[in-house]
Parts: sequence; C-alpha cells; structure tokens
Amino acid sequence: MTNAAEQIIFERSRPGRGAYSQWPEDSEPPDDLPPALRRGRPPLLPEVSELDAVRHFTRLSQRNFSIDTHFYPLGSCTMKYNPKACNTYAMLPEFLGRHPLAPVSHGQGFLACMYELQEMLKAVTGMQAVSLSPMAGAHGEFAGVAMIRAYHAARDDLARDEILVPAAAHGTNPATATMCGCVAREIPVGPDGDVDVAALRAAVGPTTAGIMLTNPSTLGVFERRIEEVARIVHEAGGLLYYDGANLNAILGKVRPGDMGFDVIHMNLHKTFSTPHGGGGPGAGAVGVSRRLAPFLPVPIVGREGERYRWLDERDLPQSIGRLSAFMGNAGVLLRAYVYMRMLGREGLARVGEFATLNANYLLARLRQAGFDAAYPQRRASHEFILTLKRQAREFEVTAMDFAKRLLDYGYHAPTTYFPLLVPECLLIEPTETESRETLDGFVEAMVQIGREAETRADLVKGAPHTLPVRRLDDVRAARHPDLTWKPAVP
Amino acid sequence: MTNAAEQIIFERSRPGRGAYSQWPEDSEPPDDLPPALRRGRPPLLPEVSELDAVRHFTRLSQRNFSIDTHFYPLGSCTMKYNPKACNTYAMLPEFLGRHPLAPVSHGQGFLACMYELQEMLKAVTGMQAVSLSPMAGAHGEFAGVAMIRAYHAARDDLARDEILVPAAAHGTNPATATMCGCVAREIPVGPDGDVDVAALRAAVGPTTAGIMLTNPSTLGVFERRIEEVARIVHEAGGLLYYDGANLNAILGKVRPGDMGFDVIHMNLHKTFSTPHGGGGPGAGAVGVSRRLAPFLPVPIVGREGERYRWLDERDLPQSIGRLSAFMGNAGVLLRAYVYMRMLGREGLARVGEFATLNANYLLARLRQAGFDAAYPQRRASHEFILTLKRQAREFEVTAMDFAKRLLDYGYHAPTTYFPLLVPECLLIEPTETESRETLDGFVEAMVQIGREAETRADLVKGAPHTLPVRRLDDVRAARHPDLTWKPAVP
Amino acid sequence: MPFIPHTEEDVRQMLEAIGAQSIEELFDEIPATLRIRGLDGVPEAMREQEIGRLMTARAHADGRPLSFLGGGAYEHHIPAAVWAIATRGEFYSAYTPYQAEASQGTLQAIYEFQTMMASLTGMQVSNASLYDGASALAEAALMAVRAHRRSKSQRILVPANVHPHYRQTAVTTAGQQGLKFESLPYDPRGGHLAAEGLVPYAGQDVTALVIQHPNVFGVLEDVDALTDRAHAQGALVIAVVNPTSLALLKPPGEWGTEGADIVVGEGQPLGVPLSSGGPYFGFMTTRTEYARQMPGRIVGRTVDLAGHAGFTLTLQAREQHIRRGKATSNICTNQGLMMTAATIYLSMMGPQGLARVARTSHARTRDLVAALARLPGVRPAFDRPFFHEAVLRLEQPVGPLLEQLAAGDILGGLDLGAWYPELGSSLLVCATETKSDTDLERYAGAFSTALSAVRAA
Amino acid sequence: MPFIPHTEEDVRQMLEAIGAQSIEELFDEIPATLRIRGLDGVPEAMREQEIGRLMTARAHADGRPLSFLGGGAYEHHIPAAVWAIATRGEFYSAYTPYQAEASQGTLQAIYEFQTMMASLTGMQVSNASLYDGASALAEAALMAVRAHRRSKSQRILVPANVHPHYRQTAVTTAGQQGLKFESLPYDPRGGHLAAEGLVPYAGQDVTALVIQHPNVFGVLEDVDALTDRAHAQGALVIAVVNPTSLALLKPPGEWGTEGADIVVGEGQPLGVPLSSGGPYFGFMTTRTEYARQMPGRIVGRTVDLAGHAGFTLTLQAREQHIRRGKATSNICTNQGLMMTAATIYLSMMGPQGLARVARTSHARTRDLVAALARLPGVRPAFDRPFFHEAVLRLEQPVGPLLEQLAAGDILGGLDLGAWYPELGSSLLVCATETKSDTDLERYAGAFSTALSAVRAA
Ligand SMILES: Cc1ncc(COP(=O)(O)O)c(C=O)c1O
Ligand SMILES: Cc1ncc(COP(=O)(O)O)c(C=O)c1O
Repeated sequence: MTNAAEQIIFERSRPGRGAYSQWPEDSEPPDDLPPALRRGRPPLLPEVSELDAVRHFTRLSQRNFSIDTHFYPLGSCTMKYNPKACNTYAMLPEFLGRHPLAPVSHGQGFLACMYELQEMLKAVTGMQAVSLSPMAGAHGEFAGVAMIRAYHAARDDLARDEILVPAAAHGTNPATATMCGCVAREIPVGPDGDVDVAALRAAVGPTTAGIMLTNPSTLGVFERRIEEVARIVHEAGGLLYYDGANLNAILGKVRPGDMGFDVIHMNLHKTFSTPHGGGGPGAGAVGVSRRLAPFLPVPIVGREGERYRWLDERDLPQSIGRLSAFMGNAGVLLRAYVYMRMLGREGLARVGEFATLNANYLLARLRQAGFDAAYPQRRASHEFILTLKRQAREFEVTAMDFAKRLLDYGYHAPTTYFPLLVPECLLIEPTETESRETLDGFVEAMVQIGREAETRADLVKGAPHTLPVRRLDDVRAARHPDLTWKPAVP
Repeated sequence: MTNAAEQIIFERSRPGRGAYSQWPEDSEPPDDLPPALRRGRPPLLPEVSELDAVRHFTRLSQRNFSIDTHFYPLGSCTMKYNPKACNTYAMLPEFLGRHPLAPVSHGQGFLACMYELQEMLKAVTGMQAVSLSPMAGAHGEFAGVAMIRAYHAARDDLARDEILVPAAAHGTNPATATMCGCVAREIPVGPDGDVDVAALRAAVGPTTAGIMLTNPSTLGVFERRIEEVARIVHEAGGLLYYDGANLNAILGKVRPGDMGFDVIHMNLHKTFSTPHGGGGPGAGAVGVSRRLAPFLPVPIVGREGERYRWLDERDLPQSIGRLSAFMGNAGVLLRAYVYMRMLGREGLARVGEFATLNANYLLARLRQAGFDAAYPQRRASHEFILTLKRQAREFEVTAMDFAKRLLDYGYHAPTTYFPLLVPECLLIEPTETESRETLDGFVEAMVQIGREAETRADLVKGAPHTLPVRRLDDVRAARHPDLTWKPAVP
Repeated sequence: MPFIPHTEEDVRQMLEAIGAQSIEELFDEIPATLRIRGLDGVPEAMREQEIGRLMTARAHADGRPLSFLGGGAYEHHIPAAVWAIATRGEFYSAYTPYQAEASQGTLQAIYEFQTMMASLTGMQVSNASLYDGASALAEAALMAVRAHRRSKSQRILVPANVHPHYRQTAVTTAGQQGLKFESLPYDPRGGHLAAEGLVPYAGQDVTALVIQHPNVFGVLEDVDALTDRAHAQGALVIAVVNPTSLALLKPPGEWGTEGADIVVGEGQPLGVPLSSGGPYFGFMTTRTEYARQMPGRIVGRTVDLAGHAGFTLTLQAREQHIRRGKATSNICTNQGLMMTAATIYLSMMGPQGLARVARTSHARTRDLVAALARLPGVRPAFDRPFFHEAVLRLEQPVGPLLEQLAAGDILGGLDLGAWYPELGSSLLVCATETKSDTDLERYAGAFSTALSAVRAA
Repeated sequence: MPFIPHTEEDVRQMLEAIGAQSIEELFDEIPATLRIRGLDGVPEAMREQEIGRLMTARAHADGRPLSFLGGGAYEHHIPAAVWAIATRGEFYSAYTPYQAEASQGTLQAIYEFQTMMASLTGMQVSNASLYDGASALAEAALMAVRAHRRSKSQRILVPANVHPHYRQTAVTTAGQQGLKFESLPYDPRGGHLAAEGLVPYAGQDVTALVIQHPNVFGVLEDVDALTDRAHAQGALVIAVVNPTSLALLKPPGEWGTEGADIVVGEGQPLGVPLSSGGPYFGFMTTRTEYARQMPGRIVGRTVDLAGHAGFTLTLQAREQHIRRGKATSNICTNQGLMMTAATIYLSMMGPQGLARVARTSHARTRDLVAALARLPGVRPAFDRPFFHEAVLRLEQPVGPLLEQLAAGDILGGLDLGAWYPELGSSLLVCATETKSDTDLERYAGAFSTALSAVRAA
C-alpha cells in the first residue's frame, strides 16, 4: 500500500500529449458519414503519454489491499489465493484472440475445456446438467429462479410466485426474486442459526415457487435439518434453490444435489478461485436436477463423438433463453477449468476440509481471547460470525470501528453488518489457503484492538490512521453525489 | 511504496509446506548416483506455499522506487520509460523457449531481429560492424579495450598498455583497463569541463593503447575539442574508445564514428530503453570501425541471401573470442530491437533532442531557484551537475542529505558524489520521457528542501522519514558483514 | 499439499486448539446420510506443468485465424500496457471495494471510468459496469420502466435490427417482470429503422424505444428523428452504442433535441480481448435525474476525516445489499477488472487515438466492402451509410463459402441467414484497424477463389 | 510524439525558460562539421500494433520444437508466478539499488538469494549475480589469483571436459591479465578427469584447478579425490556446478576434506527461460575469508537510524565505482532481474521441489538413454555415472540425423563433433522433467526412423 497521493488522470492531461505508438495509423476523414451524425466536441478523455498512464495506474494499484498483498478474510467472499497459472494459461494468445462467433472448427480446444468444466461441476455438486453462461452469482440466481418459474409454468402451475428466503439470506436472493417477477418472503431463523422449520411449514403452500438457501448458511453454520426442509418444500410443490456462494465449505463432503436441491449456482470466482478483479468478472454457472435440465440457459457445450459444439434454443426449445450476448465469461471459465484440473479430485476435497479447519481454529482462538461468537454452540463452517455488541455497549466501539482499525494492522476487514440479523457482527472467512501463522497474526491484532477499545477508544473510532485516506464520509458522498470529474472552469 | 514490514522469506518457512502444484512429479531415487557424491543435508531453501511466495515478493516489490512509479533522474543511468510492448513481444513463448544451441532452421525469426538490430546500431553510431554479445556496458568496455589490444598486437605494436581516461570517467573505465591487463592513466579535465588538451598531448606516446571517453562526458557537457583529441591520440598511435553510456544525448545529432572513435559500446539498457531490472540484465553491444572489425567478439549474426546464421571463430579467426557461454542477453536485445523499430529514424532522433531539452530546462529552472551549476557556462547535454558545496558549507547539509530528503518528496535521488571531481555534486538526468510538469515538481521539491536546509537542517539530515526504513548504517554493514540469513539457534 | 499451507504439525495443533480429534469431526453437524466419500467424477490433479502443456496444445489447436468477424465483438489492438497493469495482483486479486480506505486504487479508477464513459456518451452519470452489452440493455429496459413514472404499459419497442442476442437477452431477463418487447421492422433497402415506423404507436403508452446505432448491420440510424419522435410520443429512448464509434459519431446525449435517456453498450472494444465472448463489460450512462434508478455500483468522490478527497461506493440505497427485494437490480459482482482495463485503454488512446481507431476501422471496412463488391455476384445489401461493419448479399449460399475460407484460416464474416432469413444469402463483414492492406487482399483473393470453387461445385 | 510527452506549448515555454530559440540551439557546442541530419539507416517508425504482428510472425516461424538439447542451458518448468512477479514494474524498471532506502524490495530479494545460493553450494557467502556461468568462471579464475596470495604462477588447470564455451570465455577474459589456462585430458572411457591427471603438476605452482561437475558430458567427477589432490598440491579449487544438480549432489563446500574454494555456475536452470542464450545469470559463492576478493554486488543486512533492520549494498570497496582501477572487476550492471526470478523460483521449489526437478530430470534422461541405446548402432559413450544429460556414440554421422529430426520438429541433441572431434559421431542428449513418456517415445521413434533413413541414404 502506498500513501503517496495520486492525481486524477485528467489532471495530468495536456492537449496534444498522447501514447502515439499505441494508436493505429490514421485514415482519411470518413466523408461518407452524414455530417448530422458526426460528433462535434471530442469526448473528455485524458491526453497523456504512455509513461503517464503506466505510472498513474501502477500507483493506483498500489493503493489497494488484495489477496496478493494482504490477508483478506471477507466473509461470504472466499478470498483465497488465485493461482497465477490460471491467469497465464487462460491468457494464451489463441484463447484471447478467439472470436465468440468463430466456427467450432476453430474452437475445439476451447470447447473441450468448457465441456469438461461442465462435467466437473456436475460431479462436485451432484447435479445433472450445467450451463456456464451466467456471469456472476446473482446472474446465476436469476437463471435459477427463472428456471423454477419456467418449470411451474410448463406444468401450468401458474400461481407460484413466492420465493422463500431465510432472514439471513444475502441481498441478491430477495433481489433476484423481484428480478424474476416473484415476491420474496422471509423465513425466520432460529436461535441456533438453523431455519425455523415450523415457520417454514406454515409459510409453504400453493403459491410457493421455491426456497433459496445457502448451506452452510450465511450465519456460518450448516443447516442441519436440510433434508426436512427439502421435504417440506417439495411436498408443497416448491423447488429448492442452492446459493453456491458457500460451496467452498462443503467441497468433497456433501453435495447440494444429494441434499435435495433442484438448482444451484456456483460462484466460480469464489469456490474455484478465479480472481475477483476488484469487483468482477465472476462466473455463476448453474447446475440443475433432471427435471430442470430442459430449461437451462443457452448456450451450453455439447459433445458429439469427438467433436464439441454449441447447443442453443434449437437443442433446448424450453430454455429460459439467453442471458448475455455470447457465452458468459469464457475467460473466467477457463481459469476455473485450470484451477479444478490442478486441484483434481483430491485437491478439491481438501478445500472444504482446510477451509473448515481454518475457520474453526480462528473461531476457537478468538473465543479464547474473549470475543463472542454469534452461535457459540455451533461448529463453524468455512466462516463464522463474531458479535461485538458487548464492545459496542461498553466502549462505544462498533464492529465498523474494529474493521477500520484492522486495516491499520495490515488486515483487510471481515464483512461487517451482514448478515443483518446479528448485531455488530463481523463475518470472518479465512479460506484454506492461509497459513496458521497468518491466522495467529490476525487474532493478535484483534486482541490489540480490543485493548485499544478499552483504553484508547478514540484511536479505534478514528481509524484507519495509516492508509492513503482517513475514514471517508459516506453520507456526504450520497447527499452530494460527485460522480464524474469536471474540469475547473477558468 | 509500502512501509509495511516484510519478513525474510525464511522466517515464513515451515517444514513440509510447499508449492506442490509447481513441482514436477517425483521419480525413483537416483540409485545410479554414487552415495559418496550425494547430498546429505538438504539446502536451506524456504518451504512456503505458493501464496506465501506470491505475497512476499509482491510486497517486496512495493518497497522499491522504479520508473513505473517514480521520477528517477539518476544521472548517467538514463532511467527513461521502458515501453511495455518491448517486454510483451520479447516474451512471446517461442522466443522464450528457444534453446541457444537450437539449429538456425528454428531461429530465422530470432536471427532476423538480431541482424537488423546490428544494422540499426551501425546506423545510429556510424560504426562499421557490431557485435551484440557483451552483456552490459562494462562487458562492452572490456570487449572494446581487448580489441584495441588485439589490434596493436596484430601489428606487433606490443608496448601499448596504457589506457588514458579523463579524471571524470566512470569507474568501469579504469577498472576495464585493469581487466584488460592495461594501466589506466588519468587525464585532467579543464575548468570548463573539457579534457585538458595540453595534458593529453603530454600524456600520449608509444605506450598509449588508447583513450576511453564518453561524449557528452560524465560532467554533462559535450567535449568540444573532440576532433583535436582524436587527432592527438590517433597520431600517437592510440585508438579511441567511446563509452556509450551517454549516447542518449546525441542520438540523431552526431555519431561517435564521425567523431573519430574506433570502438564504442552501447548500453542498450539505457539508450534503447530496455529495463534495468533492479540491477540488470543489460546489453552492451560493441560497434567498431573497419580496422577493428576482424577482432569483434563472437558470435555475430551474418546473412547469406535470405538466410541468417551465426558467425563464429571460423568466420572471424582474429576475434578476441567469446565473452559468455552463448550469445549475450538475447532477450534484452529483442527488447532493444522492438524499441528501435517502434521509434524508427524520426523517433530516435527525437530522443536526443528532448533528453537535451529536458536537461537544459531543469538546469535553467534550478539555477533560477538559486542552485549552483558545476559548469554554469556550458550547455547541459542530457544531464547536468549541481554542486551543493555552498549548502554544505553554510548549513552542513550535504548532497547526500538532499538526495535522501528527495525520497521523502517521492523523487528518486540523482546520482550523488559522481563524478568524483565535483564536490557535493548531484548528477541529474531527467530523460526525454518525463513531462514538464514532472520536472517542475522536482524543482519545487528541491526548493523546499533548500528551505528546510536553512531552517530545519535536522529534518534534511535525518531523511528519509517516510520510507520503509530510515537512513541505513553503511559503515556497520561493511564492518560487520551480515550477508546471509541464519536460522536462530534454539 | 497443493494450495494448502498446513503442515502436519499445524493440523495437530489447530485441532487441539479447537478441541477436535480430526478434521472429519468438524463436519459432524452434517447428516451422515448425506456425506460423500470423494469426488470421483473429477479427474486426478494435474501439476502446473501438465496443465500448461494441455492448455497450450488446446490453444494451438484453435489457432489464430485471420478474422473478419464483427457482430458485437471487435478485434482491436490492445496496447501491451493495458493488461500488464490490469493483471497486477493489487487490481486482479482484490474484491469489490467495500472497504473504501483499503481500495482507493480501484475506486479512483472507477471514478475516472465514470467520467470517461459519461463524456463519451454525452450523458451525466455512469455506473461501474454491468455484465455485458446485452444484459445492460435488459437492465436499461427495467430501468426505463422505473424511471418513466407516467408510463404504465411496460412496453418497449425494439427494432428488428437490434442485435438478436441483445433482444433475446432482454426478453429472457426483463420479460420475467412482465415487460413486453415489441418488434419494429427495419427498412429492407436501408437496413435502418424509418422514423415512420413509430407512427402506428402514436397516442399509445410506450415506455421506451430502443435504438441501436450503428445497428446490427453496421447501418447508421436517423437518431435525431427517432429520438425526437419517441420523445414526442412520450417514450424514453434507450441507446445501444458501440463506444469506439462515439469517437466519430454524435453521442446519444446529443441525439435529437433532448438526447437519449439511457445509454448502454458493450465495452469490449475498449481494450478487452475477444476471448470467445467474455469477460467483457456492459456500460450504462444516463441523466443525473435518473441516477438513483441505475443498477450497479457507482463511485463518488467525498472527503475523509481530515478533509482530504477520497473515493467510495455511493448511492447504495439502490443496491441489493441495502435494499434487498426493492433494489434496482440483483447485480452484485460486475465486470470490474474489464472496466479497469478499459480505463487504461481509454487513457492511452485519448480522444485522438480513439478517433483514429474508429476512422481506420471504418476505412478498412469500406475498402473491404469495395473490394468484395467488385466480385461477380456480390453486392452491398443496404444503401445507407454504415460504420465499420457491413452486410454483403451474395448469389450463393454463404455456409460453404465460409467453410472454405475457414479451411484456409480466414474467418470470412458472419452468415446472417440464421438471424435474418429474409435477407437471403448475406454476410456481415468487419475489418478493424488490425487489418492491413495485405490482409484485405488476402481475404479478397481467397473469397474470389472460394466463390468460383463453390459455384463450380 | 511517441514516447515524448511534450506538447508544442511545453516546448515553447521550456525554451523560453532556457533562453534558447530552438531545440537545435541546445546542440550549438557540437562542432558543425560533425552534425548529422538524420538516421537514414534506421527504418521508419512502426506502431506497437505493427511491431506486434512482426514479432508474432517471427516467433511463429521459429516454432516450439520438442527439444532434447542441454549443453549448458536447460528447459525446466517455470511456475507461472515467477515471471508474473518478476516483471512487476517495481522490480523490472528499477535501477541498481544505490539508494538503499528506496530499494528495500530488491535489496532484500538479493539478501535472500545470497542465503539460498550459499546454502545450495555449501559455501558461506554469495554475490548478487554475474553475467552468466561462463563469465563467472573467468571471474573465478581472476579471483583465485587474488585470493591465493602464495601462488605467483597464475596457472589455472582446466580439464578438457569443462564446457568449451566456458573455457573460451575464461581465456578471452582472464587471458588478458596473463592468466594461463592449461588443459587436462579427460579419461576417454569414463569422460571424467582421473585424479592421476594432476600427478604431473605435483610440486609445481598451480593457482587453481577447475572442476565442472557434472561436466560437459553430464558425467560426474571424483570431486572428493580431485579436491583433496588439488589442495594437497597447493591449488585452489574452482567448482563449476549446475544448481539443479545440487539438490541431489554433494555441494562443493563439502567436496573432499576442505571443500571447494570458489563455486560458480549458470543460474539459468533456476526459473530463467532459455531465450536463445540470455539473459541468464552467473552465480558465485565462496568462503567468508575470500568475500572481499569477490567481484560483483553484495548485499548486507544492517540497521537504520531508528535501529530497525534494513538492507544495503556493502563491501563496496571491492567495486569499480569506489576503487576504479583497483577494483576486483569492472562489473557494474549485473543480471539482477534474473536473480530475482531465481529467488522466487527457489522459494516456490524449496528443498523438496528442487530435488524433484533434479530427480525427475535425471530419471527422464536415463530412460531416454536406455531407449536410444536399444537401437542398433547406438551406445553410451562413457561408462561413468552421469546427471541429467549424457553422450551417445553413433555409427553414423550425427548431422544428417539431427537435420531429419529437426524437420519433424524435434531437436535431437547436440552434435559434439565440432567440440570433440576425437569422440567421433557423438550426440549429447538431455531430457528434463518437462518431457513426458510420450515425448520420449516420440523421440525414440523418430530417431529410429531417421537412423534407418540416413543409413539407407
Ligand atoms: C451468499 C451470497 N450469495 C450471492 C452472492 C452474489 O454473487 P455475485 O456477487 O457473484 O453476484 C454473494 C456474493 O457476494 C454471496 O455472498
Ligand atoms: C558512464 C558510464 N560508463 C559505463 C557504465 C557501465 O555500464 P554497465 O553498468 O551497463 O556495465 C555506466 C553505467 O553505470 C556509465 O554510467
């Protein structure tokens, strides 16, 4: 992390400067374009040299925390190590240069990877068919709920427009229900973190389209009565959606397909370690049970003998359709493919084990150090929740204050204030790729901050102190939106 | 620049940890290797995960200043922008994978680049033949002086073992003379920065092998009487060596070959913008006049019709020989090739112009701000010297203090205390790729530091204050060498 | 163990700290009936070296043909610096910038991106990317319904010359919420949408009109007339544009009297490799008044405790993590890294460089079209101006021709037959600034040979 | 202007500040007679896109044959992370770490490298790299003369089985200062240097004996006996070693009773691509007592003003910038980035990974030799143990055979004829861990076919 200030790139701009070698040769003015359709004022783009651009963005990059530089225990996000080989081999020039509409004669290599990825994802989830086209988790959720709706519609079961979500669900779950024209209905969670089965039983009925669950849940615990939940929903005529964000926890231990789920999305950018890129791209492949297979989004990769080809609406006439212009985030999928092949069956099974070991160890150490677990009676899955309500009450130091102060100690903060139902919570996910020493370092930092909260609360409340900026004013940002740079008026 | 501390990698090491996927599969123990020749204790190499290694070295990298992040006006080093394309295209997999002993049938592409590079270097220097094999400037110097010796030897002119060097010469010049079994003899420099011609005249004679000059000299001025110097040395039977470290200054304006030089090395890692890599690799191609051509180091690339091939001792029986196992720093040469082709004849000529413009501008601004030029009557070439002897006298703030304090302002320091003959000097080379705004920023920092020197000398003398470490104790480092990490004895 | 740093000793001590006998025990809350014993369907692990060879061989098999394909994804030169920087670990391996203070690099890049995209499209605000161009159109339709409070119909008019995959994606996506997409025919001679096409809808409640410009045929639309007509009829205008074209073409913000209302498009041409279709990124810009209806992340500049400027995610009340079921969209992860690459690309291009890319790409396609149209039985399908891709009509079936070209490692363009049967034998071709004169000649030569061969067959 | 940020306005104002009329005027101290008007011999500028195409085409022309070449440069798998990190701008575009406080990254990497190399070779101190293995040998010879104060002869014994390019480089380099390199014959049956080879020098003043182990034939030497014998005769021992081999083989520091005195070698196998011969890096390690005689940069750990640990270049009194004509060498720029890559490589390999690389490379070569020696007219040239490369003797001339293999994209090894005519038709082959069983079979098959074809011709 650098603290050196960095100008806005437009402030470096000077008329006439430019990265000339990177521009193509010029051509005649396009006199065939009707004058009325031509642009007058040029767009406000910076005019900088190649060095300016390289230096600016290199320096900007240094103003980020990242997996490659910091422990990043951001709960629910599975910030594990992204093997460099995945990037290197996904960026081979032939893969990068391949046009999405190129004929399959010039794509057998690429399609083979995609086909095998589909097969591997089926194997790890226990589902019957997979489509790789959704571009992120929420996109996969959309596809999944749309398939559930299509399924009911195909059976003329048209009243089912309610999607049940546990109170702890990720925001994308209810938002997806809405995107799909459904209504999200919350199911309470019991004090042990499991879904309140009685409430669920009361909620299901002829309007139930399905339920969206992640298991382990976002409370960091495994939903123990999952079989009963599945039975209740299925008996009511609904289907079960598995939010795969937490798949890392159970890889090789238990499969959503075996738990009774009908559809699942996987966050390849979490479980299968494609990088998050500061906000994407991800890949949200969906897997389905046999009864939903006809509805999968297209395109899918099929195999005929030794040849691979695209399957589209002609092959899947009941498909919910297309979710994007081409075939999803192919480059991300290639990374996931390389990752899964490198880990292989043994390696993938280890992921769940060590992610769980790390989470339980970190939880145990933090509890020994006096922190309160939100679900002290439960095993942690790959992540767990601390609640700092005691600290907030006694010292007026909030979970957010702890989070910001952790940055000063060189740790990215855990997820804060999610799930919403645990007060002053930190959702902590160490992942399997971090070493014990790193976890111990984090515990030590938490203990230190705990002490600071008691004796020097201002220090914690004023954090961070060592980053390029101090704590930012979010309220002002929203009240007086400054969303684009404007040249100073001379 | 990050200030976060970073452990020694061995401190992260744990027995049994490792980057397993990066290892090859294992094989049987090599029972054919005689036990007496086998290793007992394994070497002390770190045992870390891939993530450990990536995080460690990524964080280490952030503890450097570099061209990509900072203005780096290190005199004599030509720290200009290294175009990314040079790296990208030199690192194409086929180029990286080509074995040095591969047949030329699998190397025509590579050899074509080398041949054309030789031709371009001839054109820009005015020399008659070029060998690309020296691996850095000093290696080229060695080749050059060895050729001078071989030339005299071939003429049975065996007493010539003195190499003249101006007092301001770079340390590699006299060191090279010694490496070549010669004696270096210093020629004084006049108060205007030019070689003292009378002293030169007095020094030359039958033992003169040659003279090593760089022009513009390391004093940042053009040796105006170069033609006279050449005449004097040639008439005495000596040859002229051009130290190409400062070629950037005169690209497209004047050529060493035309000035009368017999041999030149070029620092491709300076003038032709291959990166310096934190200490190398460089490339120190040598160019020669016709009479030295038979002595060039091998290998060289020759062309026969449309085919390229290596020329070796069989083609050049008088060659001084081989300077390395293969053909020099081929990958660096490819970068220089790409650079020269991208700039082309116009672009290369502009290099000298704008390097000179930037230096003269920066000098002018600094003088206006009250700093003293070492050669106030002279034009700057691509670099120039400030002398801070006034500041040292008045405030006891040295050139080194200024240099260290500049780091706090986010500028790499200029070269300090070289050339040795100017007291308290800063040798400043901005290069052509830096913008005027950057130069202005540097002037401002110098002015600030000048003010600090007057009012808060301790601040300057204690600098740097904002880097990962404070000023380091070099004396202790040399007195008590700690050159390798040792495990703590338990 | 690969990608796991734990030593045996670590595991022992960690289990001890937990108070468990084995790792297995940590899974004891999972019903035993559900447990699996392995992942047999997954192949065994490969070492990096092995997977490297496999991937290299597969990439090699796909080759690097000379391509004249466009149709929504365009081959442009990408400066080496773009991905050298975008793949730096600090950009590549960071999460969404939730902790603003620890993510100023990404946040500032987004702010710069928003500025560039807003100006390029002639609008006031931009988000930080959506999945791709097609899904951005779907989001725009949903957004139009939210933004256009007076319209209750949820009817969106979409000309048939909008990229068919975009139309399909919009239907799949926004159709779920009951939006109705109605198709408008294009002019068979011009390939464009005649402004009269809107006449039948006069007086009806239409939420928005979509205008793709240039459209899927590369043809330019009467954007001013269409925009004004749509506005006059009370509909919003959603523009779908190619960002490269905007270096030359009037930005949607200046279409007609009032400009388009929502602008979306595919960001891929801005420094993103073709990569079989993704990851790309969708962009979206709009008027200030609609900013709170936008989906996706938005970054704002604000100040810190000490009064210094800094950047943070803002207007989050639009987003799912705050508003859940009432959010503007369910989108969470977007295409951040692609946006970062595009920001670097646009910085290196600047207004002049981007204009050159556009001009030269256009000139190349014109040259290509001219060369091909000289061949017997080949003529331009439409008589209107186009930008950097165009449709040719042939007298022979396109399929066999393309196959023959592909056998010679030339991807000759897109057979439009499947998308537009009514166009007969027609071929969409595109040449960008990456194509040299020699490339065009090679194509024209191979095309001519293939024409004769197919004719003879 | 390409790579020049100056606007016209900048130039005007800058000239004004200087007080010059034109840039041209800034060159007015250069005698007019010398001025040139242009650089006609250089082609016109190419854009990045054009040079990219040219380089890609040239690389493509060279191809990626299946190679069994060794002979001083070895194809090993390089983990993707190595160069992803080594090419980060902060490593790639920094200078030599003269300003220690602003170069802690590079300096710490060197310190770690020194630790690794010292341990790998069994010595106490290491420098920060030399140009390559061959020039490192030359420097070692010069250093031996400085270190061995009692010896006045400057005679260095070099067995003929030391890589010929290394011997040539040593002569070219150290010969200038009058060092005399005397050749020792190798045992024709074993390919090694028999310890008796030193007997004739008993009682003579010899400065050093060079031992390459494994030698150019891949053959292992009697390092203990040779080292002890050399020491007994008062000569220092310079070891030339392959760093990969040291994962399995006894380090030079443990050779004989006292160990070698100076160890050098080619660092390329440690994560550096073959790249037609460079950039590689030479390494050098030695005993503590000789540290001040070493050439090249050395980094030490020290403390800063506040007492915190930090790193800096040290023992600089050895170097040209301080000692000028009296320095230990003229070397200045070394091969820093390669050393950084090697440090990353060794960190990822660790002791176990490196041992695997060595073991598997060796096993592959054994398999290859066994497979080839089964063919008629092919047999191993030497009867001593080898490491990871070996010489085969054939009954047919090697040249045509290799040509035929190369036509099938196999580089079948090195024809030793030019270097060692006395060996007759002989071929140096090497298979590393990068070669699979299928590769070996492909080679053996092609070899067999080529043998018959050449025999028939
Ligand atoms: C539990 C859960 N579900 C869904 C998502 C949405 O995934 P994405 O961000 O890839 O759209 C996330 C990611 O934050 C998540 O944590
Ligand atoms: C004037 C001069 N000569 C020679 C050299 C030596 O070049 P290199 O470091 O490439 O060996 C340098 C580099 O520092 C230099 O500045």
